[in-house]
Amino acid sequence: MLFSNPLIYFVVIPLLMLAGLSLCKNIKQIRAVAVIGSIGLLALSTVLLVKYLAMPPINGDHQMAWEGSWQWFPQLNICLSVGVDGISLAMLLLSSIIVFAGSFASWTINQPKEFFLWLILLSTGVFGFFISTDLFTMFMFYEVALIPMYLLIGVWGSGRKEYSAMKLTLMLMGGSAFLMLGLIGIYYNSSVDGQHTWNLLEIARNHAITPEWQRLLFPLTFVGFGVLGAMFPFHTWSPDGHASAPTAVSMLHAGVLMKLGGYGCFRVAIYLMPEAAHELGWIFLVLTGISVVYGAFSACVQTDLKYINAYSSVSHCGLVLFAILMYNQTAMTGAIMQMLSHGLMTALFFALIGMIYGRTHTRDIREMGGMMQIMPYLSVCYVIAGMASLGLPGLSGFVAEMTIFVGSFAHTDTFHRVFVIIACCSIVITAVYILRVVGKLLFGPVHNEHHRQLTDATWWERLSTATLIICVAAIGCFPNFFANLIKPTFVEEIFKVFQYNS
Amino acid sequence: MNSVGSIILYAIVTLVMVVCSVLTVTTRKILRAATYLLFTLFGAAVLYFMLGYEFLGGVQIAVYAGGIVVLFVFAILLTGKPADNAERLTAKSTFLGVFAALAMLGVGAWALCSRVTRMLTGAAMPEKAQETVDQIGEQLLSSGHGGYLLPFEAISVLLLACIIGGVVIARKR
Amino acid sequence: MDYSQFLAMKQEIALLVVFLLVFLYDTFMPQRSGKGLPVFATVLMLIATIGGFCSCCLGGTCSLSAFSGMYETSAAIVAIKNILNIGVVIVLIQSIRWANGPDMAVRRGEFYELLLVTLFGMYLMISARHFLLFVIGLESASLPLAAMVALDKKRYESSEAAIKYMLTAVFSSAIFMMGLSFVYALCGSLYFETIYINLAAQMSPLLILAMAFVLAGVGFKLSLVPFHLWTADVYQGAPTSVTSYLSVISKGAAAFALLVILAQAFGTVYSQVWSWMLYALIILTITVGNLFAMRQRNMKRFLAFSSVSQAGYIMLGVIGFNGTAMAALMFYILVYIFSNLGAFGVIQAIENNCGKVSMDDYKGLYKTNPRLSFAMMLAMFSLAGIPPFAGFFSKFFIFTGALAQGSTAMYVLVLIALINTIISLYYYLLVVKAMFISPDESVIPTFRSSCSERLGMWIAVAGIIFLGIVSCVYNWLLGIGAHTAIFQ
Amino acid sequence: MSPTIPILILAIPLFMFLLLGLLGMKMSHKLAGWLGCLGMGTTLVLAYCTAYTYYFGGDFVGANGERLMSVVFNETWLAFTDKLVISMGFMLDSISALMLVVITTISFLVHLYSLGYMEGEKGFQRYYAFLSLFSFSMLLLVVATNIFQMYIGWELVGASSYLLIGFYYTKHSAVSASKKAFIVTRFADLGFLLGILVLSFTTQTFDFAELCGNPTAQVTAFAGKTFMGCSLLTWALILIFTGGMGKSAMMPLHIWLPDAMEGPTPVSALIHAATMVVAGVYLVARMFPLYLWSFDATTFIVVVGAITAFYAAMVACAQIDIKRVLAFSTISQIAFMMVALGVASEGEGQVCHHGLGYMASMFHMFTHAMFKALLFLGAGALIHAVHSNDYTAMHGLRKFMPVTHITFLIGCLAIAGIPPFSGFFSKDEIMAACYAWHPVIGVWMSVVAGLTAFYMFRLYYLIFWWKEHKIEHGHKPHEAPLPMLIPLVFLAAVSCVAGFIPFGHFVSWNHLPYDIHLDWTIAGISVTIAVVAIVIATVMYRKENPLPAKMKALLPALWDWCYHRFYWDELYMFITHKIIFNGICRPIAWFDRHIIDGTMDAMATITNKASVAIRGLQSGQVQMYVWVYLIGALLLCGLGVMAVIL
Amino acid sequence: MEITLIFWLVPSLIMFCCGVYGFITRRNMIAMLISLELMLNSVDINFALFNRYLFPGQMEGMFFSLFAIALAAAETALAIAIILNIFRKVKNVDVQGLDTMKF
Repeated sequence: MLFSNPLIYFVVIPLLMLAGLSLCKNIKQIRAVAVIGSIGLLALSTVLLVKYLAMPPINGDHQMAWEGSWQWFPQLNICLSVGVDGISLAMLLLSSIIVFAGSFASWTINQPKEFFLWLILLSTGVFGFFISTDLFTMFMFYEVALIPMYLLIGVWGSGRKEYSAMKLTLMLMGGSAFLMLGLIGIYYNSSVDGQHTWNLLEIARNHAITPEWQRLLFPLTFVGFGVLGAMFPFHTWSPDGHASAPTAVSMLHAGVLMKLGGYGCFRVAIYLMPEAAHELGWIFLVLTGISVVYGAFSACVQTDLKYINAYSSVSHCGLVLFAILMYNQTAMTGAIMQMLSHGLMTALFFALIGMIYGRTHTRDIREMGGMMQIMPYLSVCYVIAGMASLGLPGLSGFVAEMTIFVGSFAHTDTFHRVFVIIACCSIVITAVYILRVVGKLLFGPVHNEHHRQLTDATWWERLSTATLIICVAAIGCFPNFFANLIKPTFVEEIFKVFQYNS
Repeated sequence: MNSVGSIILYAIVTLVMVVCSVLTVTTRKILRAATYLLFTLFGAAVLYFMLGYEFLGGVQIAVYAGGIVVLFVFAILLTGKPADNAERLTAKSTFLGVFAALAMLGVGAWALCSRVTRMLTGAAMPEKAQETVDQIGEQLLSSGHGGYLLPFEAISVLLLACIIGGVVIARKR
Repeated sequence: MDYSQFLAMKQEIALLVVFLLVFLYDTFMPQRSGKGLPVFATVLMLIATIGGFCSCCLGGTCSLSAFSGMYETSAAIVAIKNILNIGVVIVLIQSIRWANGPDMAVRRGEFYELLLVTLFGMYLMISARHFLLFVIGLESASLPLAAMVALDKKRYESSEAAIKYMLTAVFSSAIFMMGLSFVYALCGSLYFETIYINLAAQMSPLLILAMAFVLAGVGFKLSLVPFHLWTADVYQGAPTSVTSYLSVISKGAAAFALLVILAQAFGTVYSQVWSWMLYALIILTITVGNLFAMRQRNMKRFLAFSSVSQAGYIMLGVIGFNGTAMAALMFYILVYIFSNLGAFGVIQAIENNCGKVSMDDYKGLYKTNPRLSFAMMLAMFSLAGIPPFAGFFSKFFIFTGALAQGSTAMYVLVLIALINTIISLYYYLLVVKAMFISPDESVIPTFRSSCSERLGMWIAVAGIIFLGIVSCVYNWLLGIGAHTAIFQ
Repeated sequence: MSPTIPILILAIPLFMFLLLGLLGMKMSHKLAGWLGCLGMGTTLVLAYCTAYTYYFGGDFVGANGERLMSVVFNETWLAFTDKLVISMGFMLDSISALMLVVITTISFLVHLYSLGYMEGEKGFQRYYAFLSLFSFSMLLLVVATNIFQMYIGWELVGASSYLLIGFYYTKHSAVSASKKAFIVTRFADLGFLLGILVLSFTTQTFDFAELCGNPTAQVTAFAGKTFMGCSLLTWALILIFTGGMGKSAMMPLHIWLPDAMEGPTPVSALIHAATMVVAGVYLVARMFPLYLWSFDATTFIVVVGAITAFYAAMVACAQIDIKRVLAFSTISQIAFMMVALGVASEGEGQVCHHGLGYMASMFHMFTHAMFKALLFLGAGALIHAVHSNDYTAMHGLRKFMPVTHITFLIGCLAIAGIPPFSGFFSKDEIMAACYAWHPVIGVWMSVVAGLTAFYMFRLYYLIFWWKEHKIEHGHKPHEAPLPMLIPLVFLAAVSCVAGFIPFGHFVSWNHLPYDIHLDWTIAGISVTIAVVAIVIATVMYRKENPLPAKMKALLPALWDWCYHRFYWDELYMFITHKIIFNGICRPIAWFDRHIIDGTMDAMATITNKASVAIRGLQSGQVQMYVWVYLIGALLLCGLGVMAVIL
Repeated sequence: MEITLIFWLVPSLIMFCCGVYGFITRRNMIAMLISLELMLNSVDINFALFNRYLFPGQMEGMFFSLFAIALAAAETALAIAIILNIFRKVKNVDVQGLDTMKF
């Protein structure tokens, strides 16, 4: 039955939270609902993770754990299909962690009821997306996750919030316009016998999309998801959007929502259309390669903390897509680790920036300085986040990037090699802009004497950041656990035909 | 081969219809336009008679000429002095009007000629059985093939609605 | 004469009965009980609707042809009529307060009578299998509407809108009938069936011109670009209740009627002609409608252009030309009815309470009237096609239906339509922005809507939320679409 | 050997870091300091035990008497593929055991020393936490069982170096110095990473045991692969060496090291003199079996080393900041070690002169660690006393700080290569190896050695001789406290005797014991040059006299260039700021905001414009409406005709 | 000379075009209605002609004309009612004045 499948609860819990929130009378109840709900999600994903690891490994043949399928629109073969593998489980864990941290990060937001309503709706979309194996529901949840952003940024944002919110929404919806076309196209080519299906596992099993159709549909799908994955040149929503968004929204958006893009590129575009991916991948490889370096260079000269981080996200998420396009297991593992890692650390970054901004009311690094003396806790967290971002061993960024580089380097032709080397260069540029910020913002003398009165983190802020830091460190210290969890064993199988081997 | 009489009649009817319709839309006195319209409608009625549709011709005179044109005249008299000249047309609106009319004429003529002449060049009016008013009435209220019971009932509803509408709009309250 | 033939027209007869009862009530009841008329009419209409559903459920797939093929009814036709009925019921519920207003005291009955006649006309359009009947239906659906548009005699705009509508409608019907005369010249009959058979060997410029004129005539009702220019002015000028009726019901009926004409009269032999025409019309309609809607500040005018562009999406269901697309079309119409009426319900409530119709007046509405703005937002999201609201499903299905053919041209068309959804999202979000985000000007004070307004709104909101998620509605329509032999 | 002790060696510093880092703020300074010392002391003991067991335990001697390479433990940390696995392990061989001794010794001494030096500083606990982190990372680096573990340690030492250089984070110069250090080394690490990628992709392993244990197999894997005219092996090795260049401050990546002196002086002693900066040397030594197969790569090392050595020595002659002098001296000495490693190879797997250079390099690394740490700690004591880095503020300190004076002198003598101090022995071996490889290099290095003696004694005289300054405000320079003196004395003692260690018995390129023979000719030349240099320094700087000024006037350009370190920093500033920052970053940011974003905005604007442009269509005129209607219908007909025709 | 179909059709078409012209150019709304009548009349004539010339065996075209005349009458009546309504408000029947709502 529907409710005997544990995955359904990833959607049910947020829905219950929504119901609970709408009954709430005061801020205490709202907080209680948010915290209980996010703990529930966190617990659920952890329990499933443990159970998943205890399961015998699911090998090949396009299987997933806890698969379930319930007819929804039978004539169109639309089902509510769920199923997870290590990758989606990792994404679910990431999402629940960030929702948890985000709830605490928006502890004192004004109009909390509406805020949490939208935030939870957003996370419903995210969870739903990750558990879905049906392209229709996947797409539906994808859009559910996008639209609350508009109000969240528009109402609770700062700066040019109306412009940014509109831009972000329209660009992402633009992406999803391409995506929708691609998905419907996939549906109509999903099988040879006319029994079309939306179920991506079945589509993969059928392997019926002809190369001609793939050539049409692959770019549509990849670009569709790539927009959300901040692929150059469709990334410009990201700096403005992130800069204007409130803390928890930036966290969720950069931490989880952008992962939808990478995950989708991987799960849909490449998984279902390997031939076209093989053939046309180079175009996107160029674009993502540009993203990686371009984002990093752009971040070097920004003065707004959120802009820096947004461009850094462009760079890091570019690396995700870059690695995905390498079509080998190691690089893909790296890509997914990078998603996890970037999700956590960028959430941490945005949380910290939000906290700092909440105190100083500026995000311009030229107007701040010596924060280390004023708010040591936040500053130390910032340094840790920075270190994670520039790939310090022991934190998550390092393992992800190294896996990507080692995996990507296995691609032997010169074209790929050159791009790998270019991508590698990003580690230096990353160091430059991270250290620039750390140096200007945290170190040095105090710029503004008024800032001396500011207080350090409160307990909920500490909880929020500490959670993220622990996760970042956990991935960084025990990478093999995660690598084994997410290793996409099917990649080699799909691309065996093209003789990619490392 | 048509008789000379019918050709002359044709010429007159056509001339009246064409000239009067042109005058209807070009005259600057609105009451005259209504009058020219009347002549045009009469021309059409004569055409119906020539085609052998006496009933239709009768209806044309009764409803159109007798009803509608009178309605127009009333409306004209109600809304202004009949002697008033219409304002002069601007070049732009003339151009647009002429352009539209000529475009319509061109396309229509081309379409008609391409089809009708190919099929019927030189074909005279075929013979047909003379229908009586009986038959017309019979068919109007028949529910079989070629029967118009349903449209007849439907248009009655429409006319009722138009009466209601006309009343509700035209009355002062 | 075989009067038993009329028995095939159950829904029409039910409607005429309602019409008659309202007429009698209006004529013979004393003046003071006039206030009961709106509720009376609404309840009657509701009964008729329920009856329609019952007959639909009991009768199963009852394909019937009456009057020697002049009239036809089938499961799909009953379904679309029922859908229209639902819309009319909602419109009637929403307009109770307006109809009970002091201005309407002397024309309360006429509003309902005219409305029912137009609905009757639409029924005829849908069921007609003979062009004369179709024309009568078309005229019945548009002439009384002009009177309805002019119903608000206090406002000059109302009359102006009415005459604009009248003039363009008659012009359009003249063109349409011209086209019909060409069809007649080619086929020698106005029965769809005969046309379908005789048209097969008739390719000529005359046929193309006839098709163009017929499309233009129906396109006028649907307000397809470039035949849409009346739309905005009329929507703006008409009383809001009439506008909401105009925007959803007549559009839905015309779309379905067009589908029937194309499927049963013109057929697939020359489908490349009309499908290319439709192709161009759809692109133009969606794009131009969107471009105009972007700049509108008057909510009614705004929704007018939004409905123009929605008509383009509806047409995707026609050009898709198969059972799936037809089901999607009906579903789209149903969802569109609920979404648009949701929006109009809010507009009407606000207009009735404080007479504001400008988007600028809506700024800060959330602060004063959170429920109204929430309903409005849901309606906007649904119109924009945002999940999990019904509009998303209807858009998705109509695209799916359109793409079933799998031709590249169709992919391009859908892509253009999809890109246009972004523009549409933009202007729908403008409304949301005005209500939720824009600085709090609070032009509109807090007020409590009347029962009927709230009821109408709740129904619309419920539809917006549940129509998509609860799959049985679409499944039902798909089942009908699969079983109905509209496509020969 | 049981893995307990090695694990503890790594775990204790890590634990201390976490303890002091997380709870340090709650502790008193004293407690934190002593905890740090205790932790490091324990590590020291354990490391000595390990080294003793290795060298003298007999368990690690192979059949031919060679010292074995032993992997004590090796746990998978991250498996990329079946073959490419990063493990965390502990490898014991002759050089890692050596490094264990060096690192723990110096680190412990610095811990101890800092108790005095850093007393009362804000962030004392943090300082000890960072020291522990550094010790952990450095130990992780040297005991690495695979090249990726080394890279991890490499990055971690870089980070801890960054943190320690920037310890005085309120000082602007410290912040920028730390940033510079990190970025420059990061840039070098990019090379290292690429090298690892090339190497591991070709050989399909990260493991040192496989890479170096069986170099011929790896060389076969590389056979025939070339890139841009150079064999791929050479590329890989040069790229890896690039990493070493960065960490070991070889030209042209040396610019961070002088600036790194902004950190606390004990840190300079530990990181920027004794341990981290020799990581590059250690890396090359570790990969030496592979380097043997690429003569191009070793030649490259020799050339870079030789140039660096000379350059640094030149610059050191003209600096006035004593720590800078020592920094350049460090650069120069490390370059010696690099050259020594380079000249040990003859290509094609053959060593030159029995691989003397390898042993010499390691030997020098050991002795240099001791005496350079000594010099730095001495300098620290001086700075502690006068609160300035500038020798002009010092002069004549020998009376006030006798112990420091003596130990510093010992250090100077050692570095100058005067027998019987340790530096003489190790440097002499290097010279011998250089002469054996190519006389030009030999002569070149001899000149550098002379310069070394000269600038060290210049420094020595300027600090301890000359006339003391007037004592102002009753602030009299004073001898350092006991915790600072103990390390000084200890190191001085080691510097005196370390030369007599039969080093060849412990470390050699093929792990076979090897007897050192002093080459008396070369030794004689070296000593002569050193003595002459010292004499010149004495003449010029023993007392305040006009000679230096005259010299300066004689070659103003040279002095200027030396003083400004040959304008390397300015060049870098130009490249980074003018070219990269203003020439790449800003245009890209501009491009992004105006072109990319502009395009997106332009789409919106165009839509808006189009919307305004067609508004005339809706003119409100019914006649226009029908006109459009009619024309539309006719055009539709035209479209239909076209559809038929096409 | 035979008076064939086309001889009749062309005047009818001209009538239609005159209607179009008048509708587009005349500013008096009643004149516009008059033009509309021309157009509708032309349609009626067409139907009658086609019926008579091409399909003499039946009367569909004739009936269409019959109903069309009724429709035209209804339209005219309603339109004149609305025009009078407007006339009461603005005291003229100039169509170009009807532009309070535009763009």
